[in-house]
Order: sequence, then structure tokens, then C-alpha cells
Amino acid sequence: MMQLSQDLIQRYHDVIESLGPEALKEMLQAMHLIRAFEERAEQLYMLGKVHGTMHLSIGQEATAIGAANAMQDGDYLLNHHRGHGHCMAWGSDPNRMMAEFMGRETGYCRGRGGSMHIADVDSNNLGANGIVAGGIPIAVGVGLSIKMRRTNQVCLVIFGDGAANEGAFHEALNMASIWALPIVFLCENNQYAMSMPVEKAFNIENISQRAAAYGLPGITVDGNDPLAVYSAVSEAAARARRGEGASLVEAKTYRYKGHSKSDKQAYRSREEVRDWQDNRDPILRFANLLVLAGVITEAEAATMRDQAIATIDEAVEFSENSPEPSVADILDGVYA
Amino acid sequence: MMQLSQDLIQRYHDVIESLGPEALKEMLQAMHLIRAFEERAEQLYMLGKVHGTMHLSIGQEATAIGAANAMQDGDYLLNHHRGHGHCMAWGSDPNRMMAEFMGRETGYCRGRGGSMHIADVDSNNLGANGIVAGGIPIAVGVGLSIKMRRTNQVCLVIFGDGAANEGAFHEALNMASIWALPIVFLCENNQYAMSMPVEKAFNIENISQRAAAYGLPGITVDGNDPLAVYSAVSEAAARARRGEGASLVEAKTYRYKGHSKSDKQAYRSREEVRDWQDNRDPILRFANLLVLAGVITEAEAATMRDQAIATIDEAVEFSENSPEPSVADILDGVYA
Amino acid sequence: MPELRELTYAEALREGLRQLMAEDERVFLIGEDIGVYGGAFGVTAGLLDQFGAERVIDTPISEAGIAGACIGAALTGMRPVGEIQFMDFVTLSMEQLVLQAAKVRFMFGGKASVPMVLRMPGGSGTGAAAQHSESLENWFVHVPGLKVVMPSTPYDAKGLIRAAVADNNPVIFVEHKLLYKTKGHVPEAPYSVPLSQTQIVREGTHLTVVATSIMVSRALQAAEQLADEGIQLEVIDPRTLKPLDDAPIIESVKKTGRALVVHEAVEMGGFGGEVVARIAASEAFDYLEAPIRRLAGLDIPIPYNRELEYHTVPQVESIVREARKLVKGEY
Amino acid sequence: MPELRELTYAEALREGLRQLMAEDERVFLIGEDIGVYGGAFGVTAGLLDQFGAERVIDTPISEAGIAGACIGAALTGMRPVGEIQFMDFVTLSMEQLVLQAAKVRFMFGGKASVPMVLRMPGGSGTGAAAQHSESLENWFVHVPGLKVVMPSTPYDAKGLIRAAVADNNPVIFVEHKLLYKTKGHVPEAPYSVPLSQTQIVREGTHLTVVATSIMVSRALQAAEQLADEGIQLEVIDPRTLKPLDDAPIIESVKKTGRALVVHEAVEMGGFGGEVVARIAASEAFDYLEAPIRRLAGLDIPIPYNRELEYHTVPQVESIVREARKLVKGEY
Ligand SMILES: Cc1ncc(C[n+]2csc(CCOP(=O)(O)OP(=O)(O)O)c2C)c(N)n1
Ligand SMILES: Cc1ncc(C[n+]2csc(CCOP(=O)(O)OP(=O)(O)O)c2C)c(N)n1
Ligand SMILES: [Mg+2]
Ligand SMILES: [Mg+2]
Repeated sequence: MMQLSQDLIQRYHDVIESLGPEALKEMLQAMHLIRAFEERAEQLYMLGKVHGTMHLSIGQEATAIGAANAMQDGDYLLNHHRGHGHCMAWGSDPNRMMAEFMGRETGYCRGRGGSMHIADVDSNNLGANGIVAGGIPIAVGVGLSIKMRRTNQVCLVIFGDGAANEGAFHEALNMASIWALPIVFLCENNQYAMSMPVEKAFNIENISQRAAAYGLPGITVDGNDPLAVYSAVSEAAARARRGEGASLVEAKTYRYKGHSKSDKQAYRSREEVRDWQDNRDPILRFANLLVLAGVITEAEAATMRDQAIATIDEAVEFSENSPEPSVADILDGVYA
Repeated sequence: MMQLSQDLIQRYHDVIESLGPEALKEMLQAMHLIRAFEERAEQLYMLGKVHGTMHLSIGQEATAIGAANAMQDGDYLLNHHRGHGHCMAWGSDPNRMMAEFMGRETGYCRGRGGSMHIADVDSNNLGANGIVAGGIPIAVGVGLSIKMRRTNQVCLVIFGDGAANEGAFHEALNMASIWALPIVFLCENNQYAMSMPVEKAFNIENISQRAAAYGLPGITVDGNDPLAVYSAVSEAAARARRGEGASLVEAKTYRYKGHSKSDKQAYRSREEVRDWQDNRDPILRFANLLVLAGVITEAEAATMRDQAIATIDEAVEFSENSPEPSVADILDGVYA
Repeated sequence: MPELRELTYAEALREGLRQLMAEDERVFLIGEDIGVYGGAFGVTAGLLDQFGAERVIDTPISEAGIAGACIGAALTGMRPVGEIQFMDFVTLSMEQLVLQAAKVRFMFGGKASVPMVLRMPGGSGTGAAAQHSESLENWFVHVPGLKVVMPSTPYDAKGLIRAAVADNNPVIFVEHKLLYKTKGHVPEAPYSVPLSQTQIVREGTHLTVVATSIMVSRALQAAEQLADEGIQLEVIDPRTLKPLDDAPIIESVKKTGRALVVHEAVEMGGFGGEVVARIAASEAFDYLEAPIRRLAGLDIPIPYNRELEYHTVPQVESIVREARKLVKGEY
Repeated sequence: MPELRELTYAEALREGLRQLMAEDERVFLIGEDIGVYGGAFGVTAGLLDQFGAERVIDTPISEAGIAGACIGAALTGMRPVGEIQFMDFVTLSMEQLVLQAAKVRFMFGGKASVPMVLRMPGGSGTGAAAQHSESLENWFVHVPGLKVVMPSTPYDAKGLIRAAVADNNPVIFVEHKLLYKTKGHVPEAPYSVPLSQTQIVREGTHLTVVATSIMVSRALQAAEQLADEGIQLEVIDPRTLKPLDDAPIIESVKKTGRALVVHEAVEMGGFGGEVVARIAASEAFDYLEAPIRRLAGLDIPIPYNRELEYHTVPQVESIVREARKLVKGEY
């Protein structure tokens, strides 16, 4: 187990207190679940049981969990292609997620969407998105709608570092700012956009600096620390709920796996990956923290992974027993 | 005549010295020419002698003249819909500009382009543009090409405040920054994008602040002062020529006329317009400065407008005597 | 007989929008310069005063943002009506419209809907040159999940905007700059013209002319002229291009044995091909007495010069000429 | 007989690009992940090592910027070859391509040229779902000033990329994901396949099948199967969709009396309509013995599920079925 200073625990004291032990435990458990889901997804892919591609967020679980836990019931989520973690953190049912991944009729999208398009409209999860930055302008509309309907909701929109160089990012952040929309823009900076390192794609230190160009607050946090993400997103959401408008939060994290199924990863070194895995793994770190803070025992920590795997085993079974969509229904669901 | 302090003259001492009396006189004369061109354009429009629309830059002549004079032979220009002044300042022939405006075969674009598309490829004026921000990504390509061809050119791209909210602005400034391209981005902030005041479209004080989001230098200058624009653009161009990359210059100015032919201007007060006309007119101010600085006499100043009008009279005559394009050639010039 | 109330196409749209907004709080307008300016073509004039800035939203120049704003609002219970100032600028909204608005419902297994309308004026004829005169409707016709509406009269404009806003799908609503000032009968009380209902605008026996938007009135003028020569055109206006109600077209061609499709958009790759292909594949094939022809925009950008611009797209004379040739077998 | 050298479609493109870059310093590549990654489909693998980062430029995810970069460079003496990672993302480049690249020359009175190529893979079949499987070529066919090329074999891929780069106009170069790994004869020495030269891929007497891209090989397989039944298909590949060399198509239909147009893109509003309309308007009309039909993508977004995806676009079986019906008069 890694070392964690008492100092750091002190720093977290408030947020640990406010979340309480149950929530903290659930957060860790959920991080395990995300990882187990994605490790299984990769396996299924290797076994030829799924078709298409997938984008794994292994190593980035803290951002998803920290952010989702900072939001309230009734809030909206828009996320992106590397979205399994975001959906799961938002409370999606692993069975229906796995079924979607496996293209089954019981999946969230009846097998029409797949890995990149998981959505659960009933829980205001407005979906992952196959288009880089595709969800960002949509968030503007969600924000407008919240304002016009005078509800107390907030929209969380998650995207990668690469997305911050699309024109859509620019237009949307500006609109959100001038209209003071209740949106939290969360940039999950995992250091690469496919093969493009942030150092080459940006001539600035932190992507959160871009907030100033729109008159928005911007902050960069450790994306491998669920509590840091939780705090920053909570503050941004609170600001939004107070009617003070949007914020840009940047969470710096790292993806362990290739960009998608077929990535040789020639653009980075094994050492770099190993360094993040060994020294900054979000699950290990958080488990460690909770043990040191007395929230869970080492024994409890040790069982969580297995529990997660068991849940995923069930999800796979559920999916494998689920029917494929019928070709007879192929024209369904295009028009309302 | 307006008052101008000796103080201000002192401030301009260096730039006045470096440009020299001939150039300064020509600049003033060119400002008169732009205004005369556009006043005539408006008249012709009213008389029903032209079809289509036009965007007049009356009141903004200083930006065009200051910027063009800061550039060198061989440099590139890309500009926008309100571009008569930019083209003229770049040295375009008033006859061929007017002929284009009037849709004649002798026009720069053989009557195919019209007011919004005047270009003079021979002088590296790559054209006005009917699409807000349309020229900005093109500047990236010009910058890349200069770098690859290892010439010592610079690309000046001019656009309005409204253009700075298009996604294209964002993508292009970032690309120009990460590749250190020899581009001067000149934002001609005339306070409105059609009916949209900058205060409503932006939640920041100066558009030049956006430069920081890309790691570029940004500066805001008085766009009604040709020497201020000249200085800022000169510095940006020099930086580009030294291989240090792009800059964003914002020139604050004001358009006197409506956005286009059919603008009731309900979005601003007559007083506001009159205030700019009476107290900050770029031509009056610059003439004043040159008289006070002893560059021209009052008598000379008094004749310049008439000279400009005479030139434009000729341009109209040239155009009216020019043939219309022939319908037989309608398919010409689509493909190379 | 009481005199029929007349409105312009722009007024008809405005009245339709005003009634919709008054009835349903979820309907709002968003676009560039639609507020105090009243829209580049005046369609929304006065609506800001009536409904306030929260429901008549002026945007920065951000066409992707406008489309996104409509989509997000539509997904969460509102009924946005966006405006793209000139159809040309929708080239900046394509990702949002085609990859998001059109597909979200299907990708989510039929579990979301995007009830939005995006209005935009297309067409040439105002000297606005190549970047302000596009007719891109067939791009949208090619996109599953979108509907495409193109009214040709004030009456239809008012009725179709109502049906479009009531529809639970993203609707691309294509207006025409030259139609805005044209007048026609428009009842004051709200009414819908159903989507996907092709209309036979004029009955005739010799040639079926399928025309869209501004070309409908030109085809009617051509029909008047040809009637003097004893040639009777049947003029058909699909009004909704997607989903297309093609039955009346097929029926008509079965009757006339000849077809000409007329639109302003560039011929190559245009909607005319779709109509021709529907006819050529149908049971009308056996009734054809002449080749099926299109008359549409030349394969060039719209020129600025007035005379060139005029000759770039079909006009009454050219419709007369083509129709006559087809009927007389002079092709 | 010496053995014919075989390359995959991706290798053929790479070899073509490599030769062009070696010969002409003005040619450079720009796109997302085309450098060290070698492109999402590996087309540019190794070219960074050979030509360096100044000529194989990795960009941020900025598709409008990529298009603009090509246009500006082309206007000022370079010959850029851009890559859009998936054709879907070109929805973000439409303004630059359609309002700038395509129109600049005409708007400037014929005084500028934009010699650029933009490569992009379209098509379904890899399980990439609705936002990564578009076939949008007909959008570009509809735009004056652009050329549209769509190679169906490794041989054509290499020869057409050379002709496209040599062309002084903006060329949209549409590849197909499923073709990248297909193999075929490709000579090593540089050669061009001229643009706008339609090819008769297989001669036959009963039915003219016009097919594009991946559908060419499916049509050929269908032809093999039908040959066993005594039905001889003539298979035609336009290769360049715009400008379209339609004469061989018309001639073929005059011979066979029947036509079927097959493409993957959605049928409605697609390129098939153009081909049908060309035939229906031509002198081949008098030779037609059957309705002209299209077989193309369903009017739905591409589904993720493998089985649904398969049934969304034409396959060998469906081509066989449609062709047989047309020849046997069972429509
Ligand atoms: C508009 C668009 N361009 C390109 C792609 C292809 N693509 C998918 S993900 C990706 C990288 C995205 O990087 P980032 O935003 O940092 O997210 P990450 O994958 O790192 O989570 C790219 C280039 C896409 N899906 N959409
Ligand atoms: C992409 C696009 N959107 C909208 C327009 C319509 N339009 C033309 S100029 C203009 C205002 C531009 O404002 P700004 O950039 O500030 O330039 P200015 O007109 O003030 O010089 C608008 C909305 C356009 N031409 N292109
Ligand atoms: Mg990333
Ligand atoms: Mg302005």
C-alpha cells in the first residue's frame, strides 16, 4: 500500500466529514465497478464478443466519481466517447450498460448506440457522444432550458483535453458566460487526445486558463483524486445553482490503456504509463486514504474489487442471455 | 478643427519620424479615398445602380490604413465583409474596385464577387469574405505555407468583434500559436456585430484578452488612431517575421453607417453615433495631428477630400464605361 | 364575397410564430439579430417587445452554438425555433444538426426526442453573391432523422411553421429570400398545414412539373403562358421534402406521361434527382412518354452580377422553354 | 507470366502519397494523428519518419482549422493533402470547404486556385455506429467548384490520389474503411488514373449496375452469382463522382435496357438520384425496358448492433435479389 501523509488527510478533513463514511465507501466501490466493467469490456473485445470500438477510462475513475457525486438528483449529464465511467458514476445499471456494449435489445439504447452512445434519459443522462466536443454546445441548450423552466437544476458536461480545441468549446463557453447559464464544464485532461499530447496541442500550462477568455472562473485540480474533483465540481455546481453561471473545471488525470482498440501507443513510453499506474492510481490512492482516515478497514478494501467483479459477471450473464435486436424492427426509433 | 494636445504629438514623435512626411500624407490621403469610395458606394446604391448589399466602414478608416502601412510588400492580406477600406489601404486600384462593386467585367473579380469578395491575388490580397470569421482558418494555411516555403512573409488577417465568437477563431488562434505561425490577427472591434453590442456578446473587457487562452500576446489599441494601429501591427508583424509567431491586436473603432443597406439601427442611439463622429473621427483627428505636427498645411488638408472625390469620380466613370460580364461566359472560372 | 385577408410570407411566418409563442410557453426563438433588429429579413420584428428577451434570444455569431442550444433545450422539454440568418451559414451547424439532432433519438434506442425547428432563408436573386445564396436543402433530405420543409406561399408558411413546431423531430425549415415580400391569403386563426402532404397546385394534363419554393410561382407563371398555347401543366409542390409524400407525384405522371422537376438548387446532386428516381422506379414508369427532365441551378456558385445571377437559376422563360420541349417531344 | 505485385488499398494510398511527397516539395500532409500514430487507419504510417514533422503535420482536434489550413496553403503555392479522420467529422469543415475552397476561384473571377485534396474514410461495417459511419459524398457532389473522387480498388486508390494531387481544384477524396485491407494489383512505378473517367468493370448484357466504392466489389460478386443463372450484369464504377463522366453509363443502358444504381449512402437525397436522373433524361430513355432502380442505404442512422448494421446497407445478397428482379421483370 502507498504512503499517504496525515497532512493530506487533514486537508481532506472537511470534505470527508461532509460526505460521510457511507458515501465515501460507495464512491470507492463505484470506482472499482467502473474499472471492473472496463477490464471486462476489454476482455470481451479480445474474445471477439463485441464488434466496433471502445474507449476505456481505466485510470480516470476518480474524475467520474468525484464529479457525479458533486451533482444532485435531477441534474443533467452530457459526456463523451470515453464515457463508461461517467455513466456508471451517474448511477447507470451495469446490466443495461453491458447489454448495450454487447449490442443487445435490453441495453440502454436497444443495441443501436453501443459503447460511444450510452444514455439514460430517465436519469437525465443525456448521453455519451462519439463526436469530440459534440455535447458541449448541447449543454448550452440544457442550461438555457433550465433557466427558462426556472428549475434548480445544473448541467454537467464532461469532455477531454482534445475537445477544448474544437470551435464548439469556444462558442459554448462564451454563450454560457454571457447568459450566466447553470453549467459545469468539466475538462478531463488525460494528457493525450488520441496520440496528441497536450504539450503539443496547447501553448498554455492549464486548460482552465481558457475560462478567463470568457469571463468564467476556471480551476485545475488533481483528477486522480476524487475528493479534489468532488470539491471543485461541488463549488462550481453551487455557483451555478445560485444563478451565478458557468465554470470550467479541469481535472488532470491519465488513461492507462490505448486510445481505442487498435492503438500501438507509439506516442508515449511504457515508463510514463507505469509511473502513473504505480504512483498515482486513483483507486489505490483513495482506498489508502479511506483506510488511513478510518472510513474502511483494510479487509473491507480488499473485498471491494471482488464485489465489483461479481456485479460485472452478472451483467455479462444478463447481457449474454438478452436477445439481439430484431432486424424486423430496423426502422424503429428514427422519428418520434 | 478639433484640439489636439502637444502632449499627444510628443507621444507620436517616434512613429511620425520613422514613417516620414510623405508616408503620413499618403496615409491621410488614403483615408480620404476610402471614405470617398464608400460614400459614393452608398450613393450608387441609393440610386439603384448597384444590386446586392454592402458593408460600409466609414469611421473605421484608421484601422485599415494603420494596419496596411505596417505590412511589407509580399505580405498577405485576408479580410472580411466590411473590407473596402482594407483593400484600398492594401493598394487596390479604385477603378477596379468600383468596377467590381458595380458588377463589371473589369472589376477585380470580373463582376462575379461584388462588394463582399474583392480580392487582388496579384498583390497577395487573398480577399474579403462574406462569412464571418471565414478568413481566419485560411490564415493558418497561409502561415504554414510561409513557414514551409521559408520566405519572410507575414499574413495579416482582419475580422470583426463578432467573428471572435465563431469557433473558427478559436481553432485558428490555437493552431497559429502551437506552430508559431507568422500571422497578425487583427480584430476590428467596431462595437457591434450587426445589432449585437460587444457588451452583450462578450463577458470580458477587451477581446485581446482572449490571446492569453492560446499563449499569444494580445493588445488593444485605439482603432481610430492610425498611428496606434500602425505601431501595434508593426510590432506584431516584426515578431512574426522574427519567427516568434502570431499575435492578436484589437483595434477599437466605430462604424457610422448601418450594418448593411437595410439597417434601422434601433440597437443604438443617434447620440452615440454623433459622439463618435464629432469627437473621434479618425480622419479629422489624423488631419489635425499632421497639421499640428507640421507635416501638412491646413490648406493641403483642405484639398485632400476633393482630390479623393475626383479619383472616385474617375472610378465611377471607368466602371460605367466598362462592360457587364457576358452571359455566354457564365460557366467560366469555376474550375482551374 | 368578403375580401380575403392578405399577408406577406414574412408576416405570415411572424403571425404563426406569435400565435405559437402565445399558446405555448415552451416555444422560444433563438438566433442572430432576431431581437431588436427583427431578423435580417424582418421575420421576427416586434416579437422581442411582445415576449421579452428570454424568449427571443439574440446570440453571438456562433452557428454551431445556436444549433446546440436548440438541441439541448429540445431534449429537456422546450420547443426551440432557431434561426440561421442565411442558409449558407448552416454549413457551420452541420455537425450538431446531422450527428446530434438527427441521430440522438435513434442512437438512444428511441428514448429521446428533439422537437426543434431551424429556420433559414435560402436562394439567390438579391445580389448577395456566392456566400449568401445557397440552396442546400438536399443535404438535409439525405439525413435520416431530419425533416425538411420548404413553403412556397404565405399560407403554407404560416401553416407549416405551426406543424413544424408541433412535430417532435428536428425540422429544417427552408424559407426563400425572394418570397418574404410576396403576398397571399392567410387566415388569422391558427391552422396547420400537415407535414409530408404534397399539394397539386394546378391541374393539367400534358406535363407534371414538380417545383419547390420560389419555383412554384415561376412554374405557375410558366403554366399560364403555356396555357395560351394549349399546353396544360400540372404543377405540384411537395412542400415537405422529407419525408416526401410522393404518391401524388407518381399519380400525376401516370396521368400526364411526362415530368419536369424544377428547383433553384444546383442540379447536380440535388433534390431533383430524388424526385426523378422516385418516378423512374415507380409504376409511373410504364406511362412515361418522354424522358424525365430536371431544370435547376447551373453547376456554378451564384454570381454577383445581376444578369449572371438571373441566368444561373430557372426563370419563367426557361421553365416555359423546357416544358414546351418536353411536351412537344423536341428534346 | 510474372506474378502481379499486390498491395492493400491503404498501402496503395501510402505509396501514392510517398511518391508524390518525394517528387514535389509542395506536397504535405495534415490531419489528426497522422504522424506517429500513422492515421486512424494506418494510411500514413511511416511517412513522418521519412518526411519529418513539417510535412506530416499532426493537428489538434480542429476540423475547420484543418480545412482552412489546406485552403490557405493551397492558395499560396503549396499542395496540401488533408485528412479528416472519419468522414463524419467533415460536418465540422463544411463552411471552409463549401463557402471557401469551392467558391474562392469563381468569386475571385477565376484568379485564384485551391489545389488541395481532403481525404476521408466513409462507410459502415466496423461497428462504429451512427457518428462514425457516414457516407456523405453526395453533399459534395452538390457543390460547384469541388471534385469528388471515390476509389474502389487499390489500383485506383494509388492512381487517383496522384491525379487528385495534380489537379488544381479542391478534391474530396472519399475512402472506405472496409476497403483499406482489401488487396489488389498495384504497380510500383507512379501512375495516374485520370479524374472523371468512368470505368466499365465488368461487361454484361442484361442490366447496367452503377456502383461506387465498396459496392463495386459487392456488385461484382453479385454478378458472379447471377452469371450462374445466365444473367449478365454490366458493372460500372464512376470512380469520380464529380465531374461525372456519364457517357459510358448512358451507353451501357442503351445496350442493356436496364439500370440499377447501388451505393452505401442513404438512398434518399443520395448520389443514386443523380445517376438515375442522368439516365432518365438521356437518349437511353428510349431503350429502357424496366424502371430504373436504386439500391442504397436505409433511411436510418447506422446502428451499432452488427446484424442491424449489416442490414442497413446493400450486401451481395440484396444486390443479387434486386438485379434478378429487374432482369426478370418481377418488380
Ligand atoms: C470531431 C471529432 N474529431 C475527431 C474524432 C476522433 N477522435 C475520437 S476521440 C479522439 C481524441 C479525443 O481526445 P480527448 O478529447 O482528449 O479525449 P480522450 O480520448 O483523451 O478521453 C479523437 C481524435 C472524433 N470522434 N470527433
Ligand atoms: C458565419 C456568418 N454568420 C452570420 C453572418 C451574417 N453577418 C454578416 S456580418 C455580421 C456581423 C459581423 O460583425 P463583426 O464581426 O463585428 O463585423 P462588422 O460587421 O461589425 O464589421 C453578421 C451577423 C455571416 N456573414 N456569416
Ligand atoms: Mg484526452
Ligand atoms: Mg463589429
